[in-house]
Amino acid sequence: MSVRVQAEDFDVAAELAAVREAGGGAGGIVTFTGIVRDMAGDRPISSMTLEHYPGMTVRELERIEAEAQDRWPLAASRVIHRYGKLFPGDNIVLVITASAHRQAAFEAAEFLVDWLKTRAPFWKQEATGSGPHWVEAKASDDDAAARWAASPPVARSA
Amino acid sequence: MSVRVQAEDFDVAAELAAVREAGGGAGGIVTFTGIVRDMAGDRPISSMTLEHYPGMTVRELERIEAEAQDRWPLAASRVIHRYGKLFPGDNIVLVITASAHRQAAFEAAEFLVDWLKTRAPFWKQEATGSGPHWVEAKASDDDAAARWAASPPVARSA
Amino acid sequence: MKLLYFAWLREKVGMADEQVPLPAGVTTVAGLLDWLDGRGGGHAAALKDRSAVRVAVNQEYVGPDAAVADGDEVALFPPVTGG
Amino acid sequence: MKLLYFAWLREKVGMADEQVPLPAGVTTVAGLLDWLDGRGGGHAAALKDRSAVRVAVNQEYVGPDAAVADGDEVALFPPVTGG
Repeated sequence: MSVRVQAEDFDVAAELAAVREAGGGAGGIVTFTGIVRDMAGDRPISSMTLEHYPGMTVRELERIEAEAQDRWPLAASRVIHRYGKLFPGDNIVLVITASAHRQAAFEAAEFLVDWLKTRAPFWKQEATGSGPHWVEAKASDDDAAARWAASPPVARSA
Repeated sequence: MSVRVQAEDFDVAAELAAVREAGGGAGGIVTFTGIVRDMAGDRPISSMTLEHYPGMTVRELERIEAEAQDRWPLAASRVIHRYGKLFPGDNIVLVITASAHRQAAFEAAEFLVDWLKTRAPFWKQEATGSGPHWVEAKASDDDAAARWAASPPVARSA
Repeated sequence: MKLLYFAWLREKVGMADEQVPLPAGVTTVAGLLDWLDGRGGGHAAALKDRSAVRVAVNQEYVGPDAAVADGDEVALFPPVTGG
Repeated sequence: MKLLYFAWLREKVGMADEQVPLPAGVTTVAGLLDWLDGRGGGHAAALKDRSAVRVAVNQEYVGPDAAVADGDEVALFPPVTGG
């Protein structure tokens, strides 16, 4: 129920505490933290710059989160995505889902990450020894996102 | 690569930082926090007592974690389970998985939680207005765990 | 051998653990459960629904056909509910 | 209409955004891309592989047949790589 796009870092513990507070009696909380890697294939990365489409990103994130809320019984959720220049080990993205049903929390978190990767207007440029290059979109990310097109929400007990 | 069974609370942020440190270049970290609910069906819970089989629990947790390590390319993982008297909102269990492949991290975390629920020798007794009662195992938990019997590990790119 | 009981099995049996010599003729988990059942009282009450009883021998899950020997640690408990 | 370019499309076009009047005869996204391609230079270079170009009209993803009108904000960018 909360999305943010920001240049500054986020505090996973503080966000988790807030979701926990908002989630009331939720029995399970799933968190995904995406981190800047230090390698692109076999090339070391010195930094990464995330460009985004400011007018569209929050809007698209809100749409993705609303879709997750529709599909799964979530007590609370949170999506934070950073932009700007980041270094290996830095946080990029945070997704948190809270639900009385643990499988719903897991599925919704995975759905959110998959959709972020294929729908949210962000572009990564990695700086390596051979200069900056734009990261190419992966077919595997499209495949991952496509899983959700047909799959109905599952809500086993937590 | 680390399991603990303890009466005292755990600090999710500190554990996450430790896994992050141990995980090196892992691009994604998935965390599951299980929390004592305030309701059992329609009855409010005043407290819960987790009994366990001390000789067997750590051993079984280590086995479950080793199985996850075998199945998925994990850079680091952590499983912590509490026992003793807990109150609504208290932490019960923490599972953290770090991997270069986000789907591996998600699947391994879900696997660990499913197996904890069906293999780890813990028993919950809830204290409600109508007295203490032992929580019954759920067939849905067996179903959730059974999913992993046949399913090969997937390792799409993170 | 050492017998351990957990959760409602512990409550029904009325103790958390006991030391018993390997009963004559008992070689498997199923045989041990039959012998315990035959002791009546709390033991029989705890073993009334055998499908609700899980067994670990020396801290490993086993089925009814598993062997038991003197010196083993045999734990009886209901299906687990942790996590 | 306002045109926006992101990532390597921005670099190839050589600017982040521009204001253009709706070109005569252009009614769809495909028509707009054809017109931009026809301008040559950076625009043509950016649009060389049309399959690598994603389009949002007024901040909504659209396909090539979507309508464009004067006053629209049309963004061109490669497949996204966030998350």
